Amino acid sequence: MIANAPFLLVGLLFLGGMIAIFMEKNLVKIAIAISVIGSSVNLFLVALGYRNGGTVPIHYMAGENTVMVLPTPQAMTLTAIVIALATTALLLSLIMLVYRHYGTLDIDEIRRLRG
Amino acid sequence: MLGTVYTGFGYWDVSSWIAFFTIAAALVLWLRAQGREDYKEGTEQDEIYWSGNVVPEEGAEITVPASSAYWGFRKAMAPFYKILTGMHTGIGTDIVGYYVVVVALLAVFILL
Amino acid sequence: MNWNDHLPALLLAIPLFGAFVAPVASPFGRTTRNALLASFSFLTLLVSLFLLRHTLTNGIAVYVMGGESFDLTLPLGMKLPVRIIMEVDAFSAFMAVCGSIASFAGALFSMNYMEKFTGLGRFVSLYFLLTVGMLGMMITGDMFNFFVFLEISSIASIGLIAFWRDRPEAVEASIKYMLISQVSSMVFLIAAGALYGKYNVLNMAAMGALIKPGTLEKLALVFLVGTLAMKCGAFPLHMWLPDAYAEAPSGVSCLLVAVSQASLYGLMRVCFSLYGVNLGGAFIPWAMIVMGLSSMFFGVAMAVVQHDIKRLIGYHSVSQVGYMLLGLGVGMLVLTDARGMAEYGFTAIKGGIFHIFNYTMYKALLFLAAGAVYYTTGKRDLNELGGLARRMPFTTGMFVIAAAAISGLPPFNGFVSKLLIYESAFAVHPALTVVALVTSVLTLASFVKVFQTAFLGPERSAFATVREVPTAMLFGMGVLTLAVLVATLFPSWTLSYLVEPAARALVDQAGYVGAVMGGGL
Amino acid sequence: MNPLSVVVRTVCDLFAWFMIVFGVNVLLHGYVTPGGGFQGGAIIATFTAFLLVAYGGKRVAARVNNKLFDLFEEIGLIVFFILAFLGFPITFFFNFMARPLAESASGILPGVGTVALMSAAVGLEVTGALSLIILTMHKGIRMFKVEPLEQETGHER
Repeated sequence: MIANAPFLLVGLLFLGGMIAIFMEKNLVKIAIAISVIGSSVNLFLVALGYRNGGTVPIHYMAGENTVMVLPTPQAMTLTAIVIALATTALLLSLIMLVYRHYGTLDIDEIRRLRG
Repeated sequence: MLGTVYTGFGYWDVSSWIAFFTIAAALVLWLRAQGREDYKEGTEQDEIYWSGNVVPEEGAEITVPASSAYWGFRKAMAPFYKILTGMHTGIGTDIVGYYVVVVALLAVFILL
Repeated sequence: MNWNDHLPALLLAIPLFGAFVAPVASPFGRTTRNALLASFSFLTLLVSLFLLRHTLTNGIAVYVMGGESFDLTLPLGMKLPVRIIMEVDAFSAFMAVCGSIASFAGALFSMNYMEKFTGLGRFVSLYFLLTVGMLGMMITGDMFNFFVFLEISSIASIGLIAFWRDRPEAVEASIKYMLISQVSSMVFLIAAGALYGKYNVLNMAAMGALIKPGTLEKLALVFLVGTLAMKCGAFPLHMWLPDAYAEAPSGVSCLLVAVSQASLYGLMRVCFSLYGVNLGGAFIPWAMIVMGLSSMFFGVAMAVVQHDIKRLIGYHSVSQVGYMLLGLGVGMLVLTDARGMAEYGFTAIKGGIFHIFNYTMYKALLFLAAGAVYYTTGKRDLNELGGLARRMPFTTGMFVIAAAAISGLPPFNGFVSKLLIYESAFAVHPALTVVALVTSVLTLASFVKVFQTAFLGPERSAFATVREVPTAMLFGMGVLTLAVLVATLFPSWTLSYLVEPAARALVDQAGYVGAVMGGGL
Repeated sequence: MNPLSVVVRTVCDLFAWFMIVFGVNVLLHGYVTPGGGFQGGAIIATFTAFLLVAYGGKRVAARVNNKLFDLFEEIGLIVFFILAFLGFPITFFFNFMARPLAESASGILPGVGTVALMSAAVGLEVTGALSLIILTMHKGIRMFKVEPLEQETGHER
């Protein structure tokens, strides 16, 4: 049961981020919510690769212990983090541009394109 | 090269259609070239007929704008379009909301 | 070494190198930058054509990134593949050809179209990155690598949609697309991670060999299908699409059309090659068909009432994607039924795949023609346009060809693919065909409106100085017109040499798996 | 952004350089430790953010040349691509410098090959790109002095 605790946390974080996207009106808060969702997915990937009693998956650092955690999910997580950094920077820049054009961060008022 | 496409129920042959269009176009052009015998140049037949009204000076600027095209269709379908354009609110969270709802519905139905 | 074996890597390496050198080359002036844009996209097109020829003669091409040999998929006697593997079958190569034609045409068009704006080094860089993301999605055989390319393409397209920073609408469209694409790509990553956790493998072919029907697989399938259907613009998930297509620069809209087709390719790859017979009943095919029908009808219904020319064409994208979803969904419905497959399922898949080619060509051409109108007149609102046919004869001619093709007027290529889809959908239920026919009529109606208001009518005094667009832009449109005309005049040649191998590769799950796993399933 | 107090600036003077050293350390040992190009580059780019916070935007903008970071980015990207391309007679991204562990006398280094060089290239790229992002976003804030957006010439508004 305790081994499933990370997945429970993943679910909670994901739901929290999702709820925040719909409840919040401020674009910066929505950006934070998206980052929270990204972090929950990263946690999910890392938790997937854990083996009970495993060590770092680097050959010369693992020492005598031959049980290592899976390296592939960690590589995936690193890639996902890099992508998340790029998207967060882009999202914040876009938010700055939106603020300069529209003078507001309320997502309900940024709706010139409709219909 | 201009081959026939068999669909399993019928077939589609592009060369016969092109032949048909060529013949039809030639026929139409020939008919048009015949002209009308009762046409006299310089009489009232040359004048523009504008639904019996006086032809305006700035005729070139008066056209039906695109937003008035298919007015009758839009009028007849007004309740439908009210719902459909109402869906496209243009709010960012609504767009995400449709995605989440659709994925949730698919997930519920596939597990049933 | 034989360069033919390295074509999958070259297909990604060439535009990637273009993206990397573009900021270096752009201070050397306009000519250098334009030459870079045109030459690298042309090289990409050539490589994709060679790749298509290679796959048609030699079967599925496998490429192991960084392996000791390009086809060493299972090193050291392992049971599962370890490295990132590119897997190119006839369907992938077909899609890559479609995408690189659109990329080449958009590049030619953008050379003149974008010259008045600043920051063009970054523009070229992002344009090539978008091409890399699109081509990578089309040829990769790895689940996580697919996610990476999906993200590369969405980041690059977000940057390009907001390229006109001084237009508030462009920034707004970009931020809306960003919100939904971030949420959905995270959902995609969860699905990929869950499948990895269960089967311990990320390669799509290996996963296809191992996969068993179960609850987790069904949930993962729904997540993958939802994300990819969003990216290609199926009905209730399409709201970002007209905004983004309308506000992007026209050369970019032309490429975005191809990028949405890459997502459709991913959807088909997941459903046919990854799950295949394990789809678990008729639910997903029917969901695909219903999504297709609703996108078709509601997309075109929204398009009829638009009066912004690019937004109207953007709504038509939604409706055209519906045809492909319908055709491929009908094919998916009879995937396990050999008799139905032979009778109408294979025809439906052929129609869907042929429609992908046709749609990419004529929709890209329509966007370029709309961009040409915007370039010369500075207006996109149809209420203010009129009488352009005398001023811009070539643009008008190409627009007419594209509009006739998209409306499915015989003898154009749009009619052929629509005919294949109509007849096979009729075998499932006549109502499907009725909706598709009504959609076709409404499509024609809306393009008659565009043609009549923008191009016909007396010349306006406001457009007295309007001239035909520069030659490079005409060439960009001409490439696509040529593709439309080839598919129109030689439909049986196109069907038997391009479409049918692609369709056969799509339904052949065992072949896709065997190319990586070494024959023995 | 206004400069902070003298305490912060002194601490910045003292410790900022260690961040670069630490970043380079993480970057160069990427092939044997859980670090690598991106992490090292991110640490080095923190230096730019640190300067920006401590000394204020005006002074940093006067001293720092964006072209330098552009150059970093370009060199990193092109070196990375060339290293990947050099593996081409075998495969794209093939590690052509690597030797089997048994052949080498000393430890792990020969087994690494291009991975260490690629990680250095990525580190250079990330340093340049992240610093540029930070500087550009700072330039875009203009919280108190609102300048009009630069107008593009191509389309009328």
